[in-house]
Amino acid sequence: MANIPATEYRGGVHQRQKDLMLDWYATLDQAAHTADPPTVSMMVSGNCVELLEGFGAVPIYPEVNALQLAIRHQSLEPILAAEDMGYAADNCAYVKADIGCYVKGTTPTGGKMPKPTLLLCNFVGCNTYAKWFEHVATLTGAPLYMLDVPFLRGDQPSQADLDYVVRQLHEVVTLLERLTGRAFDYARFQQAVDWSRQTEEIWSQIKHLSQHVPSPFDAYFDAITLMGPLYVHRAKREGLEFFQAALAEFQQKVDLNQGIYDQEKFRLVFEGPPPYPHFRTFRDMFAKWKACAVASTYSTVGGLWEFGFRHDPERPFESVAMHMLVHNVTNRNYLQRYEQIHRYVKEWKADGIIVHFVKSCRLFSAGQGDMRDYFTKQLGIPTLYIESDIEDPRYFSEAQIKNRIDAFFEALEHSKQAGGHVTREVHV
Amino acid sequence: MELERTFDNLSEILQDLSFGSVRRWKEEHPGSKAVAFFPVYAPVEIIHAAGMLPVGLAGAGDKLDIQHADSRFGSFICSIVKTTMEMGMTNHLDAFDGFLFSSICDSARNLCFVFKRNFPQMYVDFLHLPHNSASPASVDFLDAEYRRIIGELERLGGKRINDAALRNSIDLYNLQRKLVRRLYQFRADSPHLLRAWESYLLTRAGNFLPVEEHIATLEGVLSLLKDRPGKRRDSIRVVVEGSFCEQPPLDVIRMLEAAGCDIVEDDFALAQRWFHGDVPSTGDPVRALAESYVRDAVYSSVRHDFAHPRWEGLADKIRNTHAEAVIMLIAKFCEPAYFDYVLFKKKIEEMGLPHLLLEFEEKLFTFDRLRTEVETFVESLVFD
Amino acid sequence: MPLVAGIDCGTGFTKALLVSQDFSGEISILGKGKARSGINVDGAATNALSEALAVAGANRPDVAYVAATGFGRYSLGFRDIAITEITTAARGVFFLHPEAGAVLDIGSQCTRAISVTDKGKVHEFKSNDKCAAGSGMFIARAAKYLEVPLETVGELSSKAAHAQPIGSVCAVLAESEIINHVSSGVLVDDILRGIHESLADRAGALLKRVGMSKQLTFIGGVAWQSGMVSALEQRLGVKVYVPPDCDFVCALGAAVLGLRRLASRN
Amino acid sequence: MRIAAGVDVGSTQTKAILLGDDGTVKILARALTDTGANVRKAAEQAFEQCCHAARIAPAEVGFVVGTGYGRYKISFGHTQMTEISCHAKGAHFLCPNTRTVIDMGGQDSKAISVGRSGEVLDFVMNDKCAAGTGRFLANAADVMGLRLDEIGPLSLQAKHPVKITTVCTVFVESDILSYLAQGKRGEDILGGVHLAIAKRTMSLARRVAIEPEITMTGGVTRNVGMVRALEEVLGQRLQISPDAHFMGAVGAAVFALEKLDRSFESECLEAPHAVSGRN
Ligand SMILES: Nc1ncnc2c1ncn2[C@@H]1O[C@H](COP(=O)(O)OP(=O)(O)O)[C@@H](O)[C@H]1O
Ligand SMILES: Nc1ncnc2c1ncn2[C@@H]1O[C@H](COP(=O)(O)OP(=O)(O)O)[C@@H](O)[C@H]1O
Ligand code: SF4
Ligand code: SF4
Ligand code: SF4
Repeated sequence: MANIPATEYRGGVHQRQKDLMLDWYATLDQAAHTADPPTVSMMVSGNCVELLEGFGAVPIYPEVNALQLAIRHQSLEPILAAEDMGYAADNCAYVKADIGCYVKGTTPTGGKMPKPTLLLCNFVGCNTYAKWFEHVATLTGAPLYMLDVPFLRGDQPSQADLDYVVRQLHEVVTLLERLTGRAFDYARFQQAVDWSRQTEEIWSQIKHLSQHVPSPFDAYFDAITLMGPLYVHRAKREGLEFFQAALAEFQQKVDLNQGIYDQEKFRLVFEGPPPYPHFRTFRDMFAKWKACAVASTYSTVGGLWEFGFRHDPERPFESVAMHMLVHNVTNRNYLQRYEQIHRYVKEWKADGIIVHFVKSCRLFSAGQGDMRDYFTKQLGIPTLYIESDIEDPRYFSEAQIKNRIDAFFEALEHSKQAGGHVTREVHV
Repeated sequence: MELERTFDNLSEILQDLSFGSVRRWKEEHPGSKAVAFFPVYAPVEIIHAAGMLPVGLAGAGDKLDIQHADSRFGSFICSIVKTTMEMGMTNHLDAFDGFLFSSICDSARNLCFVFKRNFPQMYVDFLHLPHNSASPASVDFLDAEYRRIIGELERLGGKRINDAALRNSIDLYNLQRKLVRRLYQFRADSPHLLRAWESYLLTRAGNFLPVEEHIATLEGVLSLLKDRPGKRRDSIRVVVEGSFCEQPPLDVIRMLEAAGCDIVEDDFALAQRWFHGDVPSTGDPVRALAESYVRDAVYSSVRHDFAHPRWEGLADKIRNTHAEAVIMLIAKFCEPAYFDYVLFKKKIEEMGLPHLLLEFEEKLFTFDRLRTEVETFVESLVFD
Repeated sequence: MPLVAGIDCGTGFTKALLVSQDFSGEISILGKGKARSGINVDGAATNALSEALAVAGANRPDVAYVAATGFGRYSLGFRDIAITEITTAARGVFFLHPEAGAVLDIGSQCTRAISVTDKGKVHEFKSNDKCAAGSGMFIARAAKYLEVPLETVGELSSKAAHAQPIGSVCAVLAESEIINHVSSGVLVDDILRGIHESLADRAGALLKRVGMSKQLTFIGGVAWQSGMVSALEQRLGVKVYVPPDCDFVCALGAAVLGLRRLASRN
Repeated sequence: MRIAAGVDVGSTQTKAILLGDDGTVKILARALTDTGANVRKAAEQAFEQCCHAARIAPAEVGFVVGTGYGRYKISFGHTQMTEISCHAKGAHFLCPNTRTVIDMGGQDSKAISVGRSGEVLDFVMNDKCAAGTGRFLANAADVMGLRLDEIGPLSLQAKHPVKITTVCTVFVESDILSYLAQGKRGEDILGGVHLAIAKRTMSLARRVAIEPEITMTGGVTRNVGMVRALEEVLGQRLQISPDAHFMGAVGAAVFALEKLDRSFESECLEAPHAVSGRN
């Protein structure tokens, strides 16, 4: 096994994150044995974990399981098991890994996975979610609710969109009351929404710290470490406390002018999910050039808070609905994503963009060529496009990816030496 | 003879990437607009009622090389997305004033917004079709969504769309769908008299002919078919499933038949058979359309209704047509179809039927591989 | 006694095989011949057939029926029937070995897994047609790069002690990976073993999808390679049976089916 | 005279260039050898051949830059650069007005947008699949029973180029065979093959801003059929230096010379074996 790269941040945050996640896994294991607490399986994207608090229910995130498998180099076996069932080589490997686990009855931690009280498919952007949940429902026989969230066509949702989602949220409440035999605790829900509001505020502050030069953490690779608590614990006191401590830690680094390298050489914005099966290797390719991610779209899958959105305890249902509709990267349209990245480049002072095309995920990757075209040709921002996969270890060709990354930095280095940013004529 | 001429004619129009028929229609209807839509579940009635020509675009087939589009859509993306983009980038879509996409899959959806950026002169819109058929809120939402589209089309066309026009359009498309259903019934009863590639052309024509003309064509063909001479062949009865969006090359359909399959059901050019029954043309027409989509739409891999699963829909098809086998004919990289394959397969196996999975691309010039597989499949069913 | 020829027009080689059936129904194989395929299908088939005729001591007019199979079956001008190589593979194997169960056929460009019914019909089949990685050509090229004769590949791989896994999914890119291994000092045996193991895994995935039985009949040119056979046995935990003339199985299947068609014609 | 060398260890062929600078910079020697299985040896061989041809001792070479996919294997090199930087540099050195480089080698093709001082502004490479590369052409030649240097000229005689479905290096064989079986003419098949690759290459190249002058580099420049097909699809002339095949090595040598000037040590110097095929 490779050693931990010196660049990977190993502060107190890391240990606390680990503890929180282990807690969560322990609760799930307990639920598997005693059917208590109730569990709700849903997608990370624009998740409504606040609502579950109203039932004391715990979320299961199939994506988090899938990514754990990949990071632990355990994803290939379940993927193959799923392919044996007939899933195609080109289907999203997240789904295949998860389904493979159901079939084989394994989890990444070795614990037991409960049969969910409810499969709540929060259809936020990704069409594959709908398939995924239908398939798990047929496999496990667990009840399924398809919470349809209209995709953002314009910049803001319409009143009809909002009403539609709110009505469905109420349907989910009724359904969960029936399934859990518990009454919905509105006050607790409202409290959860308020915890979320506070956590989000802190999270947003953390994300702004990476505007500092040098950035105190890597907003792609390190941000992923923080995503678990953000999705599982955001609506709880523990979550808030975790992020408060993280903020203090990073703030201290900013005060000391400490970056993740002895000297930060390049600042990047990352688009697309990471190659989890080769996470370390991939990170090292950037570390070699002392390149730091200062922002990433992937870290806004669950919610996009750095531009101001907060949950609102005064309008809990509406704000949960708004979060699902607008304030997460997956339900926003492609052009909004361009804008988001562009803002990152400007406000977070980046030298270039890394577009990581992930074969599994059309939600992210269908059209990334156009994105590249927009940034390189229209805006003249150096943009590197590389391909691999989020879950399937077979699609990572180390030598090729490294070659591209090296060439990209050779060019960036050259133009930095020549004075400032890469300048090029702008073509429209 | 007359039939053959019709088929030749249709296949010519189908392959005309400069959309002469659309241009001609626009010349005959000065000031009118043509609006293209991505092939599945578009509210054609609304476009028609706006006095516009709705045209279903199902890629460019094998007639256009992809030379620009894959700089926008990279690997692992289906071909229809790329050829549609290519048509746009090579000015093949100039005859169109608008392009309507809907929430069928991630690739098609992202294509919508890439279109918006690349072709700002065109009205490009995205229709969110509800995926939660179980909730009563869905009809209200879709009702509002259709009204939003109506507003946009009114702006584009510069005139209001009234209920009477909408009802008239609904009647016309009801008739069209009824004729297509009759055509399919005829083929299921007498596959030797109507080949699948012929019925495919006829159905697909509904994508680009004005509906009135399509109705006339269908009526003409149906009246001629009865007296067509033909001899039953030794073939197996198959249902073909999976090509609801990207369309297989005509030659692939021909090849399936030549290898000894009678295609008695398929989902080619599904567009013409969106609803099981008629859309009511009494009452509020927008609401009627919304209700029909939520409650009465024909299944496909891009529509989610867990209470009425797609695999049961396939099972019904198999039973109704007494099919002996299923061919899953799926476009390369079509993620929705490939996901469904697993559940379809399970159902087909439960029913004790053999099936064959085939993958196609719009651009396929040699068929040796596919042919070997189909022939083996047929041989395994007919040789003793 | 009329002769029936089964001719397998493969991408690499054309194989011809002559059979006849006596009055008790007993089928006997009288001769076989092989020729490089090349551009002219009829020419190659004629060469292969002449060789088979010479072995059988018969003449061209004695051949009453020609069943063609393989990639070039439709290009064979003098055929009476064309049957796919999947159907004929199943029949050929069934003829030799009725308990066959599952068949694995690895040729130059294609790997196929076939499950056979108890009557010798194809039950299910799967082929790897997306990508050429995992076919015989891949091994042939690897052998070329490693500078070892194809004939010795099987033996070398059988001797290997530490298989070197191959990661690339593409046959062509796998070559550079192989070259990399060579230059970092990995033994040729170990690389070949790695290739065989990765092929065996791919084949295993296909076999699983058609339903694998305890017994596996392995045919096609790659079945010559003992290392591949042992890799399959090891990785898949099955007993692998390689028919003596593993490259003539499709021709045999075609001939056997040809006999039937001839009988039904008369 | 200061002497520097560039060694381009390609997937198919290894190229070496010796540059001398005595006020004016000129190419002293070139060498070309098949890469084969022993990458290190090929690199040494090419380098020694160069020294031999220029009648100098290897020790007289002040700086060696390695490039190409096997660059980490070069034991005698001082540093490595990616072939993308090197092709841009080389093209700029030999054809100073180059704004776009199209490189077609044995296993990959790339397009590079080049700035006025030879810096890389943007680049794309084909990914994963070796489809549509020099290897593809070599395979096509094999299947048709022709020599590599025959297929280009023959393809120029095509009247009705066939359509090629696949650009998979391996599967193209069955496509070709099936056309041969249909009785298509050799030149039409080759015409189709060249056209298919040209289109594929151009659709790759369009991802960078293609601006004149366009310089083509890599081994495939030797294939006149491919050059013509590319020009046809592109609708523009390609500039091809007599040293086009050596362009990566030329660029590496130019870098080497610059490093010699500045006695500049890259911070990213990497030991051989830093990258293995294993993860
Ligand atoms: N003498 C041999 N020893 C080992 N392997 C062989 C030998 N001859 C052929 N092969 C392998 O078999 C493959 C060809 O298989 P074959 O079944 O003849 O293919 P096809 O029928 O498609 O032409 C070659 O690519 C090679 O890998
Ligand atoms: N004499 C020639 N005629 C035509 N093509 C050639 C000739 N020599 C080399 N090539 C082509 O050049 C390719 C090798 O190019 P090269 O740039 O050396 O690749 P790499 O750097 O990957 O080794 C070969 O695959 C072949 O297609
Ligand atoms: S397609 Fe992408 S967003 Fe959707 S489930 Fe797969 S990885 Fe997640
Ligand atoms: S063919 Fe499939 S993947 Fe492609 S646009 Fe249609 S539904 Fe989407
Ligand atoms: S990956 Fe390699 S073997 Fe596979 S299709 Fe591409 S070129 Fe062919």
